[in-house]
Amino acid sequence: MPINDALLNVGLSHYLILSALLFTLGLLGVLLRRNVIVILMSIELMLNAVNITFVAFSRYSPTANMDGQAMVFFVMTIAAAEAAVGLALATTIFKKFREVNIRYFEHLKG
Amino acid sequence: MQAEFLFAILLLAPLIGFIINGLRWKSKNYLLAGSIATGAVAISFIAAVLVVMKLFGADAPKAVTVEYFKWMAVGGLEVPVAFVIDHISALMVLVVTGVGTLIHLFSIGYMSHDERPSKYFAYLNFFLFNMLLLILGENLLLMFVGWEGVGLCSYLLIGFWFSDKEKAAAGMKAFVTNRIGDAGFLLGIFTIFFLLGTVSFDEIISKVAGMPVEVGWSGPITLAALFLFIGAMGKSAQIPLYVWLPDAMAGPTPVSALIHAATMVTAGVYMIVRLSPLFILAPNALHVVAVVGAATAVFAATIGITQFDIKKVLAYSTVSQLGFMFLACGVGAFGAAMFHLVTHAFFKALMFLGSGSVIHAMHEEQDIRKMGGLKKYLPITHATFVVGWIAIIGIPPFAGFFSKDEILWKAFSSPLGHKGLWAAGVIGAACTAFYMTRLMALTFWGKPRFDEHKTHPHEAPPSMAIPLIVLAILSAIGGFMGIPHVIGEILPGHPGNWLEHWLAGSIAAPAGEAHGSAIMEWILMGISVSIAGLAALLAFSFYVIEPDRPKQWAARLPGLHRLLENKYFVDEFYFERIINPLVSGSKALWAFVDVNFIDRATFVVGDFVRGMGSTARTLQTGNMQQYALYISIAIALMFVYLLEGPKRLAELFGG
Amino acid sequence: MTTPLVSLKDMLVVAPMFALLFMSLIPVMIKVFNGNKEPKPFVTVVYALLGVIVAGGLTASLAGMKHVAFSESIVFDGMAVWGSLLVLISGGFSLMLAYDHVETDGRQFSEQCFLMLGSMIGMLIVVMSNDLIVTFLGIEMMSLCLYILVAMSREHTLSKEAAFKYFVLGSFASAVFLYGIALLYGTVGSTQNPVVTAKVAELLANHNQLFYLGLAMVIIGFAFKVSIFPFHAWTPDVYQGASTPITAFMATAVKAATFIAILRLFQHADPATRSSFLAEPKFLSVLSWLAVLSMLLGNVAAVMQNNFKRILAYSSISHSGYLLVGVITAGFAERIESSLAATTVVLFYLFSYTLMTLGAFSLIGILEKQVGHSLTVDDLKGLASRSPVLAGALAIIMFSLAGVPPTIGFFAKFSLFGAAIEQNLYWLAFWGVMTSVVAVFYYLRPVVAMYMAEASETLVLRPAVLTRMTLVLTAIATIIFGLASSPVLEFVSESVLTRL
Amino acid sequence: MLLSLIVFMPLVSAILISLLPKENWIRPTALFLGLAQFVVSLVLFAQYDPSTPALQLVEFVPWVPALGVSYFLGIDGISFWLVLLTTFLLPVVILGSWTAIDKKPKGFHIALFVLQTAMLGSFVAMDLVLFYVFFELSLVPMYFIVGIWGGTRRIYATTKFFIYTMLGSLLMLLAIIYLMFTAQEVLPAKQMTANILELYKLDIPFIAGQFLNPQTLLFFAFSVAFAIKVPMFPFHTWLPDAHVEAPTPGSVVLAGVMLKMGSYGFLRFVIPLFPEASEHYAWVFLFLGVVGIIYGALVAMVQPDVKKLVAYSSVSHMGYVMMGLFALNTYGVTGSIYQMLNHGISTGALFLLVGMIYERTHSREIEKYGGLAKVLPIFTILFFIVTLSSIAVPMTNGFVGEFLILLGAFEASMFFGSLAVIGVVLGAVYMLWMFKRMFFGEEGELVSDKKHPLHDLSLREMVVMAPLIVLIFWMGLLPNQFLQYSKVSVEHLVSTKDAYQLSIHTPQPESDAQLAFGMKFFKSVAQAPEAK
Repeated sequence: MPINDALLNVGLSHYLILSALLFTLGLLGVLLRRNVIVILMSIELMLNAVNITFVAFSRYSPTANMDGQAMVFFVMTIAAAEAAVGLALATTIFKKFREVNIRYFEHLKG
Repeated sequence: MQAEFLFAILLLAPLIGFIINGLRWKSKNYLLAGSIATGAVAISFIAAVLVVMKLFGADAPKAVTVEYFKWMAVGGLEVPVAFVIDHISALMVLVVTGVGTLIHLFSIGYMSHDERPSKYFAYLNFFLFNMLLLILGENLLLMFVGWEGVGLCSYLLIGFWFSDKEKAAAGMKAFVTNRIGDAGFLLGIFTIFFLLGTVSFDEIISKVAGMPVEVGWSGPITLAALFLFIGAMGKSAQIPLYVWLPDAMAGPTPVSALIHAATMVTAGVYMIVRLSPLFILAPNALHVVAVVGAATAVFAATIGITQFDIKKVLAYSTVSQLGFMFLACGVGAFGAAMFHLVTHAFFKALMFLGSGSVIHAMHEEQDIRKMGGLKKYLPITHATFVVGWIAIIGIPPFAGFFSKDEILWKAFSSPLGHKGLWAAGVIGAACTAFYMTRLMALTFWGKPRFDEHKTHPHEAPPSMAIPLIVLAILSAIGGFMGIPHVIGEILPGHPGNWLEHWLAGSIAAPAGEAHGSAIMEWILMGISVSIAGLAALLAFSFYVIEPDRPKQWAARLPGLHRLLENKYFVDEFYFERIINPLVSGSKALWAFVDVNFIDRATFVVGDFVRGMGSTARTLQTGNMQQYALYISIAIALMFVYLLEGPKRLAELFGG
Repeated sequence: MTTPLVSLKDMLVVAPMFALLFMSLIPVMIKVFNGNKEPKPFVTVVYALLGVIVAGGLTASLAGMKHVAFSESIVFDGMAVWGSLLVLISGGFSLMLAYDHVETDGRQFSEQCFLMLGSMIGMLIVVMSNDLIVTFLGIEMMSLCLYILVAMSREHTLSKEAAFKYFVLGSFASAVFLYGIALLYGTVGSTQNPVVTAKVAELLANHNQLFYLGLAMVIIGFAFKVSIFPFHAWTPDVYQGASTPITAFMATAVKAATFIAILRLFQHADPATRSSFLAEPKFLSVLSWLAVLSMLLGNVAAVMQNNFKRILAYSSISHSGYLLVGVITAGFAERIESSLAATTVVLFYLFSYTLMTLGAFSLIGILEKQVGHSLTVDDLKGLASRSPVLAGALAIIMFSLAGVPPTIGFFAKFSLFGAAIEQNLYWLAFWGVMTSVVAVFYYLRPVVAMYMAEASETLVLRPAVLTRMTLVLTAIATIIFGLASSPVLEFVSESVLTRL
Repeated sequence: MLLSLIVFMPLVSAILISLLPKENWIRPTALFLGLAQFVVSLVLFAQYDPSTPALQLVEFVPWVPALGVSYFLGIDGISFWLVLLTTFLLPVVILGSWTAIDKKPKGFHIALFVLQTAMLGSFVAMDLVLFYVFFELSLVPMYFIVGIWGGTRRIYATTKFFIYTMLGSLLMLLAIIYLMFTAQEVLPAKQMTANILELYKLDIPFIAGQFLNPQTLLFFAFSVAFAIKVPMFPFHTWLPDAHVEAPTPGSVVLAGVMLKMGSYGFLRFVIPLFPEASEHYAWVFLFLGVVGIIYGALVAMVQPDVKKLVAYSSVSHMGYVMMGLFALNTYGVTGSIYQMLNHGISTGALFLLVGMIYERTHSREIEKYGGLAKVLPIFTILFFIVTLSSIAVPMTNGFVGEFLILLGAFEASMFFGSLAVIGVVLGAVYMLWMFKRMFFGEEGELVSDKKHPLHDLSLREMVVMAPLIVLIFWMGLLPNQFLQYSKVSVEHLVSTKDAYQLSIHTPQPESDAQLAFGMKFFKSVAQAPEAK
């Protein structure tokens, strides 16, 4: 496949690569960022990367399978719930510790 | 009377005596205890006589056997509790119960001041019971029971005054050394059992009857014979296991007389005679027996020359005399061995009892340097001792002469004999004459070297005197049961060798022609008697006429003297080279194998697990992002492995 | 499509969840209508337990039925019954522990019960789900409730940290799990378990890489929830930080529910052929490594621990390893009978693990005397003389965890290793045995402390009646179901057969 | 039902004891219950038929049918005496620990009775899993006995004991499972089974000279488990620690019965199940047996602690047992069984005696004693008799066992047999040396302590020792009375070990109906394949 062909004919693999990149980005965010809020956002990014995959698979499925698109709604709901719980927890620990740096929370270990 | 009944009496009388005295072990009534014990043995003696009577007569059986019950029956091994009195054991049983009775009687007086006479007599009776088991047992196993039993009693009696650490140690030494022999005995039993499928003497003898004589060293019979001889070495105090016997003198003197002179220590000889048809098939083994016997005879006799403890002298003398007996066995003269066994039982028991009398009189003094001139204080003891002395140095016509001379002659003339063996025997006899005379001289003759104002030696009471006298008579005339043919021919009535005749059917004789003629026998007899006589005279001149000479000689030959005085340093050698290394080696073994190796290994495993645990804990940093990293790494590795396979994964890690 | 979208039978199948939901709402409602005044904890716990009992009763009464509901997204079979019962048993006992516990009997007890029941609903969904996306929903429902529950421990700052860690890592794992589902969806065309398993053979044969990755990520998602190495790292921290009843709940119910879901993924689609993805040696070796490392790490790390809850956390990791051995056996087995036998064993093992773990945590609950108290093994010193019954019960449970006969722990391990050996998975069995020996060491430490050490002065026993009852009951059950393991095994095996 | 009664009577007794309200009732009740279970076990003499090698007094109830595990009890000549030894020692131990156990007597007696059930169960269990259950269960009470009532290093010792034994037995567990599945594949019934009589029928593939073949691996898996229990060199190091730390009654039971579970395991399971491997690797065990005998004796010799000395003597004695077993002939095996009993009695007695003196002086250091013979004459006599038994002097029980073992070992291998004889000498050395240092010579610092004068044995202590002393002589003088009970079984085992089978002895028609039912059921299982 010539290079410009790959660039111009956007297909399933492009979406998959995009979602993989986004997922990795989110993953790295969780691994590397120190701020708890950013970590929460990174998780959201990972979930949304998955959404792209679902939609892409659904769109390019030979049988026009719509399940994937429905699943995105499930995922979005869960993501919202998670965000709510996550932010609540973040607030709580901020109240308790006055700290948003994740490296601060290393009391439990060993 | 029924044989079963007589045997039961014979065996159970001492056992019952043991039980009665054992149960009243706290009693200090020595008279009662002694009477019970002596009575028991006397009953035993009478029963023995009654049984032995059955062997006399024209159509008398060759042996009286009784069987009571099966002791053990496992697989092919059937061990009945069966006893036999045949021509060999008859001799032995009479000697043991007869001499035993006398020694028991003697003990009553000897132990009159002891704290625990009941215990003493109980042990003594128990010893006799075990000795009878050993003698009468119809199979090797039963003999072994008695064999170990007498060892046990010996242990108990040697360590009778256990508060003294030395004496307790002597007992232990005796038991352990005997155990080494017993281990050999056990191996002998095993070999015989797997070779012949039986342990019964009767069957063993009938089964080996047709077997050819073994050549070489590795034949099963040779092996069995050698194993059994190890047992005999232990029990009968032969090189290299003789060391316990001199120490065994720690026990009460009558014990030394009974166990360590007359009876138990001769068990090894008895066992070999008993199995003579087997031994005769293993000439190589017999050579070993002869050489060990001759060597022991000379070796112990030389040590005897320098000892100062009256009992130690007698002990080394016993070792040496036992050597003579083994020499006899080794040249195939089993009858001579038995003969010497019997006569030795008489005169050595006599001398031990005599020494007991001396010690008793001297208030437990045993050092002959502190005696001398006891003749006037202890006339009976002295007289009887003289009889024993003459007997042991082999002056005709006392018992020792006949038996010792027969051994020497057989050593020379038997097909298994050798001139060297004869020469060793003569040297041994000379040494015997020398140290015995020395003993006599230092103890009874010359001037008293003790403080006559402080010590008042007194003659023994009748209960001690009677045994002495009886034994003296026996020592004097005992030899007539085996008058050599050459002498018998010139005597009026031509008495034959009764003992040889009596034993003829029961013991084996070496195949082949005896070499040597009657004239030769006369000559050799003359040589040995005169050498012994000369040695005795020499000793007499050394210790009575010129008491300073021994010291001069000792100064002239300091090395030899030291060597002899220290008993060739054998005990030291054993202690330094065997016992000490064993103990320290065991400690090292314990420290190394158990503590430092096995347990260490366990700890290493434990520490390894702990180390892993600590490592695992350090993974748990508490840093959440690190946890997420673990997950991510795992994902990555799994991806590589699943998509690329293990090789790629290995490459990632540089493999 | 003549069948209605939702039948009455479908509703019957999910009735236990509704029972739980209904009962969970009552205490909260009372609180709301009472002017935000906390109802009496006793009332709350009675309502909650009632819900659990009704749900359990409903489930039990439906036992033996096999039904696929809600457009094949929910399946009700023997495994679901067992899973539900396990969840409800551990939930019920955890509620009892929570009622007694110092950290949870405060003003938010009604909310706590609500969340616990909600979490149990999520678990029931996980147990019954026939569709990976439904499983995901169930897991999320269960987890979200748990995050809050962990954080709810009163005045306990460590619990907040634990909750946040748990939340972030949990969400992270969920994302991975979801990504896996998406890839499976893309390669298989469906997320329904039976469809996925039916296509496994074909996709494996094609070496469909996306499928490989998807499957791997789904496995990781599950592995995180049951704390398989190396996805286990949250476990000790969260177990320590959470209040003890919640820890007990997490250790037992979550594990039971998730393992049922894993079993569904590993099952054979076609009884005639060996169609599980474990036919692919790469998956077999990956999972075997995970199992062995979990057993090893869990047991080894516990040796050096002194905090009793952390010990139990590591023990939980190792038990997950053992369970994974069973699961591998179930997936690896060639014949469907063997596979079902291994499934039975896993369920039996879960049952035994639930009993033992509940018992162990109850004792911690009794001994924790104030908020934030972290119990160490040394704190148990002298318990035997103070309270022989409690000490005896804990000793039985510890021996059972160590696998000493005739307790249920022994029979569970016995049948588990048996199943593995039958499939010639000798190395798994061997490592199982070897690590069990290590485990003996730390399981004995509490026993040593209770019976053999000098008594400590500070031992305070709270009169927590329900917790004590739980401890004694589980200890007795440990022995009785050990001796009578045969009926239990038969029972399980019969109900598992309904899957066919 | 007799066997079940014997096995579970102690367990019921344990429950009864746990219900006793007053502490001073415990010991008499326990003694009574202990005597009662001994008396019940004596009924075996009436019911047991020594003329057949078949399994007798069989009870069979399926337990976990899915796995082929059953509650299957039976007794034959191999286990007969071990059962009686176990029941016999319990009352002795209870009476012996009357004053030694001064804290928590209730818990102690409960542990003792539970242990009793476990030990009896493992001797009569004819189902491998059932056996394993009892075998492992026995660890728990002993773990507590050492751990609670032991000495200062008790926790180290008891943990070591537990983990060592557990390690071995878990490997055996794997082997058991493997055997059960092999039975399923190979045997005609096509059923998993742990029934030992069925498993005897297995012909497990064996390749000489190769390690990785089923029979060899199984053989070693079983052997390690039992060798640790025995304990055979080099797995013995838990034993001295456990013994030294254990309280007297614990030591007695440990040495007296628990070690026998290992040697019994070899005899019941290892040799008949893996005959080729047993024969092929017999030299390993003969070798380790010899090493154990000599090593145990040497190390015992230099122990400063009398209890440790006795413990190492156990290693030595059990070395004999192992040699006898792997001589694989009638003499050796018979001797081993006899030696197991002897060791139970004499070592048990030694531990009791050491305990008695320890109660008086609170020291076990040999060097601190000396001259005891004068102060404690009765104690000395008893100690001496037991010493004699331990060093196998004829007319005591020890001799018969040791003699037969050595005879058997000599037949199996002249080399190892001859080496083992060294043990006879060393045995005398360490025991008599200890005896000399403790009882003879001048009075040691503990003995001459005027502030704490030593009292000779009390009536209770004499009553404790009396049955042991009687047995020492009885077994030494009339061994045939004992041997006849195991004779037929041993001969059957040795002569048919390559294709060992045990049948079931048909009980008398008047015997209990339930038993008959169990028999019928079992026979239908056992004989079905033969009919086809």
